[in-house]
Amino acid sequence: MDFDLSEEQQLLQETVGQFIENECPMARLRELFDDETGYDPVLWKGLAEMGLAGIHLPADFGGSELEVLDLAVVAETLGASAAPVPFLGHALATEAINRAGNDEQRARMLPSLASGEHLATVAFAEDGGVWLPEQWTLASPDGATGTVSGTKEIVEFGEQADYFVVGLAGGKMAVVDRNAASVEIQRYEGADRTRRLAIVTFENAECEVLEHSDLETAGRVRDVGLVLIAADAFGGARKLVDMSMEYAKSREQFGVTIGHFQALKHQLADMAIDIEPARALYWFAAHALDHLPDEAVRTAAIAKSHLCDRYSRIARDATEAHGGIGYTWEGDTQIWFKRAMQDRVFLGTPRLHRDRAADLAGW
Amino acid sequence: MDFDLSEEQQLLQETVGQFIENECPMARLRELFDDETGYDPVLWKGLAEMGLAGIHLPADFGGSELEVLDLAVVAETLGASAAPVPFLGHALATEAINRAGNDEQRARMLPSLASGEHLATVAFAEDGGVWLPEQWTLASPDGATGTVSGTKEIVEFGEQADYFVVGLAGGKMAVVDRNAASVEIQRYEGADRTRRLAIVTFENAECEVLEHSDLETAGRVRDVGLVLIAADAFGGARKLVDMSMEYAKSREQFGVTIGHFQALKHQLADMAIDIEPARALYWFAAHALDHLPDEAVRTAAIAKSHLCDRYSRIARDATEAHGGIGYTWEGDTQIWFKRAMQDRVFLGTPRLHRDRAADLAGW
Amino acid sequence: MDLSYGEELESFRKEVQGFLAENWPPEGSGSGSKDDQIRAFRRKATEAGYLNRHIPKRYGGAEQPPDSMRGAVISEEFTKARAPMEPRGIGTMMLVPTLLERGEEWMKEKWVQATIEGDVTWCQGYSEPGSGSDLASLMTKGELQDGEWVINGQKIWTSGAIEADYMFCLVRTEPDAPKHAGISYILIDMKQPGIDVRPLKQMTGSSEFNEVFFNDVKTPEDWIVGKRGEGWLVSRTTLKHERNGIGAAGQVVSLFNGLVKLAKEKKIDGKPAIEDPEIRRGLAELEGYVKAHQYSGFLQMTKDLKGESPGVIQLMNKVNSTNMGHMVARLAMEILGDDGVAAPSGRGLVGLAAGDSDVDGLWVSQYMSSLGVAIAGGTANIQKNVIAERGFGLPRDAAAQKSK
Amino acid sequence: MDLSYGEELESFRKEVQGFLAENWPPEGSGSGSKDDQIRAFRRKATEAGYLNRHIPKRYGGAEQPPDSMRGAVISEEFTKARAPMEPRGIGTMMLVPTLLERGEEWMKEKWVQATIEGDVTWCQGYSEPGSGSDLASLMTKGELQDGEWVINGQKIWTSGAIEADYMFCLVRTEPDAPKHAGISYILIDMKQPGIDVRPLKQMTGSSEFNEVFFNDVKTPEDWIVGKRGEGWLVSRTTLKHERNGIGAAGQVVSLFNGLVKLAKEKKIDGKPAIEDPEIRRGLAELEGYVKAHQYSGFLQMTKDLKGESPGVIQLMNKVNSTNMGHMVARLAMEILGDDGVAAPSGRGLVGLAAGDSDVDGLWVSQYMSSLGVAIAGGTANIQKNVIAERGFGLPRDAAAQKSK
Repeated sequence: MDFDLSEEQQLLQETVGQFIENECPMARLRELFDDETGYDPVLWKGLAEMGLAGIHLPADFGGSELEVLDLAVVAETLGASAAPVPFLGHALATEAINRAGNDEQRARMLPSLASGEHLATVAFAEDGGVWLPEQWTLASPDGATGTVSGTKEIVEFGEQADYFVVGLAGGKMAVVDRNAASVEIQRYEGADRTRRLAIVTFENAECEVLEHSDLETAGRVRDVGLVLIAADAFGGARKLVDMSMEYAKSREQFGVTIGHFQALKHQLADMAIDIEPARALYWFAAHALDHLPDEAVRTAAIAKSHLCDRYSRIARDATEAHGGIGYTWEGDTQIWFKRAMQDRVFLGTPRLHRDRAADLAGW
Repeated sequence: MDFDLSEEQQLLQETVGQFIENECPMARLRELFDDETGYDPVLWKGLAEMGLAGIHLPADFGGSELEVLDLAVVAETLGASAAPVPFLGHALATEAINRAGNDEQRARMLPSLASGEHLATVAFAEDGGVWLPEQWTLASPDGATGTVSGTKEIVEFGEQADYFVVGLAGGKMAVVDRNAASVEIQRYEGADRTRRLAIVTFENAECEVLEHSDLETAGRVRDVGLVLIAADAFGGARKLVDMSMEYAKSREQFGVTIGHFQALKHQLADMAIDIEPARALYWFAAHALDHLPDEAVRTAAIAKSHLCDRYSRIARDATEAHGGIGYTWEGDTQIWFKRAMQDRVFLGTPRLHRDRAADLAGW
Repeated sequence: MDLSYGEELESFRKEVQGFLAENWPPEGSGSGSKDDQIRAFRRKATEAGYLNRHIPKRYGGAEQPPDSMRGAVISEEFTKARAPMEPRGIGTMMLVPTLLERGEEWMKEKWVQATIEGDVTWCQGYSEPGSGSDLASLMTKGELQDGEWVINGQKIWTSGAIEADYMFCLVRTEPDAPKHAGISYILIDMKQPGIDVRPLKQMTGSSEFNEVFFNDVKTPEDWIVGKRGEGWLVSRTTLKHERNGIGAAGQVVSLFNGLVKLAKEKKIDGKPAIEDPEIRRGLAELEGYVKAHQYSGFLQMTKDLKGESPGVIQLMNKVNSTNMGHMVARLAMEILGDDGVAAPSGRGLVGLAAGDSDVDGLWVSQYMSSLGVAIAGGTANIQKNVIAERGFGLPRDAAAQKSK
Repeated sequence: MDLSYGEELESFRKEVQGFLAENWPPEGSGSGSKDDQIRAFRRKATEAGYLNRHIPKRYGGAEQPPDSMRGAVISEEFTKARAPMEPRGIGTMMLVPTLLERGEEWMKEKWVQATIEGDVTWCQGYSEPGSGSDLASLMTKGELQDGEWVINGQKIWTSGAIEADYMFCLVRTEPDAPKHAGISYILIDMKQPGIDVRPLKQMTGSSEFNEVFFNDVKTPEDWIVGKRGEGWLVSRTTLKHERNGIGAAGQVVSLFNGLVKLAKEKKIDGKPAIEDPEIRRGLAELEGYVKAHQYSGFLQMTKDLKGESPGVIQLMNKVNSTNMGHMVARLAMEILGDDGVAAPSGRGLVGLAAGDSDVDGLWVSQYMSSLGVAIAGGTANIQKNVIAERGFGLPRDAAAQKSK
């Protein structure tokens, strides 16, 4: 039994963390945070060159052919540094194509995505909290190609993506080229300025249906997404705990560093106690997706719900633990605070997935 | 505007508190707590002689003709001292007779109850969380008298009561003499040993229907009950806060009284903050029952739910704040801890009454 | 117990209603600018004894005996008629009472009337970057140089600093005196060189607060309230005038009502959120806290009226409303569902009250500002110390003692 | 990452299964008393290397190299076959490892085998009324009088004191030495005059703990583990042997499963509680904590296997399971509804495991004992200090410093 990251995985985390620290230090992160579009193609290109655009894709198409756990440990690192990169949407879109596309589609679409030459994202959400494949309403064309109409919300990096993987009725998934006629991409101002959002409206937009897409493949994409968000949430929450601890060691009041005050000390301990055990939860959920099919689906739902709630709570506590500065735009905690808000909603709120977990347990 | 207790009411609280302190000090309370029946007729008689058996009853029948608020302030005091007396059941039973009985019934039944010569209690609960008049199932006889059949649970002091006011279908209420044929009274071991419980089974037991009893009068009895429990909960919770504060001032660890430790200090402050404002809530709810009909019903439901939750939470915190001793039978906190458990359930859990409050608000 | 106002007050209410019927809105709304009309109305209302009640006539007040009940009636009726009351602001709320209690005669003449009539606005200079709730560690220093205070240093969390004409400011004037004893309460003209005001952007995107930098800022020697080194005391008397009770509760109540409204507008699983069992229960649970807080306001007001101490409850009002703010925030997020990703609307609670259209943004903003309240009002931890120590006689905790 | 056990372990598993098939249950169950049969089986299992693995052969152990995975396989298979493992108890869990590491040769010979075979039982004498988690303030004192320790004082929270043959006890033997330095780790024969054991009834009504009073209790001079004044250290080495990780999580998991079972049996509003949306969500939320705790056990075990430090997580196991105990308790009360008025059944969690019939009483008991756990395991507050200080390098808090 070996429930731990491999040396390769640890190295991967270090490399990615180091790269972000060099290429997107706090000063640069703030620029992008305050920037109008909040996207840095060079930064993403750099990560793609490290292979992050195709970690999970077949070697034949330029991927590294690794597992969900490898994607997840990267997601944790990106979450810890609140990296303003389109990793999540791209990973899910390519997972969809790789799982639901036929050989020809995969051979045609994946290489330029695995290399990072092109950027893809997923357009799943619909008005009223619709996220699940079985809830998608946009009509799917009968043939392999055709047109799609309707509106998708909360599309991460929708303004930058070259391709959208769009969720259709019955769990079908289709690829739409951003340049296709009558694809209207409208910026949506979200709280999280590290992963910008768009509302995308299709009006008889040309699309190509992924041949093998169905509720099962779409469900797989959903589950991978849930785990990656859980990992991002863990990384972010854990980082906030460290930031709060450091602040408590440096900030003075009444003549001592505030870390001396037992009340604050225990609030900080509670934050740590709340998040630290969840590391193993997201690890297990990620591992299960490739190795423990019976537990995979339910554990993904529970991991997402649990970690997003922890992240939200810790984001609030960390803000308070930073006193006045925590409440300012200059303060750093707010960047993660807002990322936590988007993690909580993306792919469905904790409530939605706890209800699913209960159903799946046959409760 | 005068939102405060009158001098009479404050005096009433002092007198009752003093009496309990003299007649039922901790040593005596423990005897009764460990006693098989847990009932002290002399203690109750003493309180009755002070007028506590008929505070709210008409002067003609030997009552003091006071208001629900007067009943409530007494309930607070009894709650604070965890008094092992049948005040609540008796107050509700007599309220039922006074509100729902016809003149002849009131004139016949109330005097010996107001004087405390006889003891009455309410038999409302049925299996499965049934407490509300509209849920009562026992069939009501057609005539003014007749028989009743069925089982009622969670009857406070059912083993000692001379009369039961039994809740029947449609909000009807009937009086049953404990000595009537085929009334089976079975002891039920509850956690709270300050207000013992019984399960009462009627098999064609003779009963006398209170002529004007209906959903409205039964509702009034319910609401008075909710407020009295809220008051009991406030008294108990507030007492636990004081006990915990005192313990923190006396108990030493690491060479200082534990009250020096900020973490504990803030836990104690949180307990106080949680309960103190609720004093005004139960006052208002009690006052509303006699003076603000539009707000009365809903406020009673909210007060009961709120105070019983606060009491349960504070009972747990106080136990922890007392360390090891708090967890022992010798410890005093457990007496209130268990009383909180019964307050929470009696007349319906917080959940039940929050659902009612939501309905009543038209939500 | 009697929650009615009684005959005497009801007839007073009629008086007020009569006055308002006659004077608001001003007839011939053409004549004069809106500002002039409001100013004129306030004058009349003051002469009638309805506004500026606690301020002596000679400083432009109504000089009425304190009477919270009449005060309540007045604000009820003015609100009903949408008539303007005293200009809000830290000047009327905090500086004026302080001047009246501690200021020199010339200060009262110079500033009280001008302030209550809105001709002069103030900002408060207490907090500094180094010192959140710990005023003892203030660093901004003032030195007396040929008849003037020369002030250098920095203040933070100063609201309204951009518009303000003056600041009432805590300055360390006695470097050698121990901690609190070295601080003076000094008035500063904000319209002078050497003062640099920089807006402080909050996580919500709005900038209600500012940083204020002093670089050899000058103020006359006698612009000091109380004696040198008494600043700490003087500032306490100001704080004393922050009213709790009924007023405070009002905010929480309307916040709660706003939340109920939100639950009626938003949908969960296709049905109005207000129909969701868990949301309904959540609201009813929260309402328990809200009502307790609201009625505790009645209790405190009654005690005020009787001249009795409200007891420990008055120490709890702030922590309480802060706690409720958190509960509201969490429940609001549940109700918002996916709309909880929205960017905060800067106007936040203000906009909420004003009925702004960007509902999602407003509530996201509340989700954030509920934290700001905690921080602004002196962190909850400090207040819990006070409650435990002053309210229940627990010992001061050791860490704090070290700083004594 | 690999959660499978691998071939080598699976073949080991077959071995174990083979052994069990042959030896449990013992054939001809008639011969000899059940106790004798169990004793005989344990001997065999030990010879086979399955029980008492970490104990040298010469003290009746199997003397196997440490191997948590084989350990896991063994307990899985023994549990499946309902075969008895080492007798539980504080003697095997805490005293034996301590003797092996710190005891004199004669002590090991005298007590180790007897203890692991269940012939001798122990109780622990650490806590005293005056000192909860603060061992430095122990008062029970031992004086050397002609070759014997004469011990006077009182211990509390001593489980199993009535049946126990011996106690391993912390006694102040060096009155002049500072705090910890004055304490020795002494072994005491419980079956002698001067020892008075009084059951300590808990709020649940059961009495797992006792008070133990020493009145001129005698013990030989050399019944001391480690040197005089080293008792504090010795007791720490004992604590070290309290295993966390997988084992610990098991309890929480089965508690959670019990709660789910309860939710299926009980009704809310006429329907099974498990169908109530809020209860379902509550369970799923709780499961998040439970799984996190459970998998953290895997993580810690893996780190153990690799000889690496599990990191800060290992400091959190106790607080964590305590917190979950509270969550379970609150949710259980919601599910119980009216049945939450029931009297606690003394057997509590034990009964839960044993599938007792008084379900209401068992859960009411858990509602209470979830508090006891917090208290027994050294209060949560102490553990949070440790986490903040040792785990994250925060300073010791001032109050505690004063006692240094």
